[in-house]
Amino acid sequence: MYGDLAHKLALEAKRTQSLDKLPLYQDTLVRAIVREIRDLQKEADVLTEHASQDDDRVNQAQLFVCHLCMRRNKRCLLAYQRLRAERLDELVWANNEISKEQMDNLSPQEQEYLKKYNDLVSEFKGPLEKIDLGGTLEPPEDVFIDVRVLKDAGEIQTEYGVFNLTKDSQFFVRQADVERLIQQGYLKKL
Amino acid sequence: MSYYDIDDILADSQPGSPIKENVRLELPIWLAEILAICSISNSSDYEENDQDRETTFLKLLEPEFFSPVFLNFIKSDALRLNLNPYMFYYRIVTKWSNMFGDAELVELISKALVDRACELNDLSFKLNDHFRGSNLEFMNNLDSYEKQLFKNSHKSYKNLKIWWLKKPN
Amino acid sequence: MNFDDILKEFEASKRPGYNEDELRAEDVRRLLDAWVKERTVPELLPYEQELIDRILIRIRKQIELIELNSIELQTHEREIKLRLVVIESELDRVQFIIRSYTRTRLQKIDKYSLYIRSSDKETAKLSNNEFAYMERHLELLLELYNSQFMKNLPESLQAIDETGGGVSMIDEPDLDRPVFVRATAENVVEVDDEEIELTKDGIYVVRYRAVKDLVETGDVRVL
Amino acid sequence: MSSDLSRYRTVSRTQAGGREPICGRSMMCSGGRCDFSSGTSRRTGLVSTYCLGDKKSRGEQIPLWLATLLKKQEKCNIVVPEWLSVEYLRVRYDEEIKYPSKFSNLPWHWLPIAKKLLDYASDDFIDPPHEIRSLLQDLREVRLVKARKGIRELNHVYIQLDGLSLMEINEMRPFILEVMDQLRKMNDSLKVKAEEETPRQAAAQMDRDDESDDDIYQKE
Repeated sequence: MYGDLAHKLALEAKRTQSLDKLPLYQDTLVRAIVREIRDLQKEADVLTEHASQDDDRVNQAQLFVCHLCMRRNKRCLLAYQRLRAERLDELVWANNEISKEQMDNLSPQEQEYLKKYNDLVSEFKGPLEKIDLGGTLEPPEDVFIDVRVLKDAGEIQTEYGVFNLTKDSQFFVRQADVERLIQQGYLKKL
Repeated sequence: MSYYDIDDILADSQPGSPIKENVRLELPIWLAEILAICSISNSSDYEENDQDRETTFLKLLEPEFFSPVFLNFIKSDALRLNLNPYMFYYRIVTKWSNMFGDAELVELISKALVDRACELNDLSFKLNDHFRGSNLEFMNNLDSYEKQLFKNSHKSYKNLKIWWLKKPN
Repeated sequence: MNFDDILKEFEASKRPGYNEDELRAEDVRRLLDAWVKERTVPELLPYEQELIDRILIRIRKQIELIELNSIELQTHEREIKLRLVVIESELDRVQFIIRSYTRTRLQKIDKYSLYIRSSDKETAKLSNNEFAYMERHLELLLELYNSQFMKNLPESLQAIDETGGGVSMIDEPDLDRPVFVRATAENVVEVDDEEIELTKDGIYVVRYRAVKDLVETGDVRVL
Repeated sequence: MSSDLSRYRTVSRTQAGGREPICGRSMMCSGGRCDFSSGTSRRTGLVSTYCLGDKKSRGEQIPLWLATLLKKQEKCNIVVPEWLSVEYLRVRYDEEIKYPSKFSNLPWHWLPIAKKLLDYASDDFIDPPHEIRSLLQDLREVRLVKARKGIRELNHVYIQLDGLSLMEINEMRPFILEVMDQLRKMNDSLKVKAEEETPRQAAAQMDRDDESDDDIYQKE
């Protein structure tokens, strides 16, 4: 039935909402839906041509259903694509490296969009660079913390000078400066 | 309601039951909805008060979940009602009411919603009790809105508890 | 340079008087207020241009000050760091609020761009930077839709801003969404033909539309 | 790593985890009084300004975040507010029991203030901190039961929750807002029917498909 493919796409969108990574772009399905819309349009054109008698209710009903199906298909296409675009936006804001696996799931057009949106966000951040707009949206905790070095991590340079991170030494450092090192297991928050 | 809302799109896919030229058909709401409220353009010839004339493409039959039996069940024991098969029950009620403005139905379902939401709130507060015994049955009978409501409420209670008990660093 | 020197230099650099201090504290209070409001109400509120500009200038100065002083600090003694720790902590808080404020606005701008650009009143709520962002983002989205499928649809189906015949394609903020509020003055509001008497310090949950004007005048505060 | 401050920050702050969950809102400012036991902290130029006491033992009003920060560095003692006493909290608790449908009058930020001070300044309390903590817990529980009873009254028009503090509101916020929103949506659908455009207009709109003009976003 008309609309079944679009329903499948809507279900795919629903599934996408619950996934951490964007799944593969449903190229075949999208194309099939576009084709269905064009078929419907042809059907509608024929029906319009034959709608000579005013009182042809069957014709009118069919035409109406054609239009509804086309609109429904369009809505599903747009909702699917918009959801994916929103997820791409989130990827840009998260400012993490995007894995190859994730990149492969995007269509070429989406990759292009991703690149351009990334540029746009950089532009937007420009005037507000002191705010670090890409930073965490969780309320701040302690800015400075005590850490112990778990394994040698060499020298790091911060605004508060150079720290030589040798095993078992302790430092009072700005949390933001060492967040990565804590995650990587070099340092332990005390 | 947003054009891009996936849940709304899916709620529209739920079957409604219209009759067309006295033939019963199951159509998704997105199709049945407009067909049921739109009159055919040449129907303007008919007299305004000519109620017997069929002037819309089709008429909707009341779906099973608004049937008197179902509604009676809601009245007697809203908590035992299984809304899970309908996925988007409250959305569908809203859509139905958009079309037909059934105040009585809305009042009844609103009351059921509050009853169920309070039960759900209780369970979301007790951190570990919700998947046991009769609670489990209730949890399995939720529609998608209620499930989300439970999750959000549970998360909020839990976050506050964790915050309150968290040791300072 | 020791800690006392830093302090002295620092104090000397800022002594224009009490009023200036009051103004700064007041600005941070206003920022908090704008932030809470923006996060709570469904619609986009006017951008606090002047307020944000003033605070950004102060932030820049603080960062310069930290840079300037911290270079000298090679020792790990806490005494010496205390002042900078305080400054950094506050900076972190203020930066967080502006960040959250700005990102909250961007979310609304992304969601309601077609609606916003359809009215001068809405467009006027944006900063120049936000407006440029909105226009470009919309352009990129259209490019994506078009290259992905839209250009292959019948022409009559290519619009993305239709409002008739079914669900409107233009998302609008839902002003009927309920909000938590506290009344700071007595008022009467009406919801569905029911009158609600707001008493001072009363806390209510009510649809935003009913109290929107009072939020603007300050008789009601959103929470 | 770069010494360029702004760049460095952007890189290093992209990943931050494990922050304090504050139910969507955080309390960013609230007064607490603070006595300085050491003269090291003085007037501090901040984005906003707070005047820290020069002299020992001079009380100053400063924000709670600053007070706990200084306290952690052992630079001050905090004057614990009067309401954080066993006597005060007992009275409030009795009131909560006596008036089952009313919340007793506690400070707007009572939970986070109490929590911060117990966490970082327990030695500044006059009464035993563990007693205060358990009284606070009792208060919290009895009030939560009331608040949760109150949700039986949810409807599509409004509810009133006088006396609830901000953190308690935050705790119930998602639930109350979502239920009320659903209730008013169902109820408003009745209005839609009443003022709806006539079906014929809707049909006409559908037929106008071909002439979606004046549309800036229609692409070639």
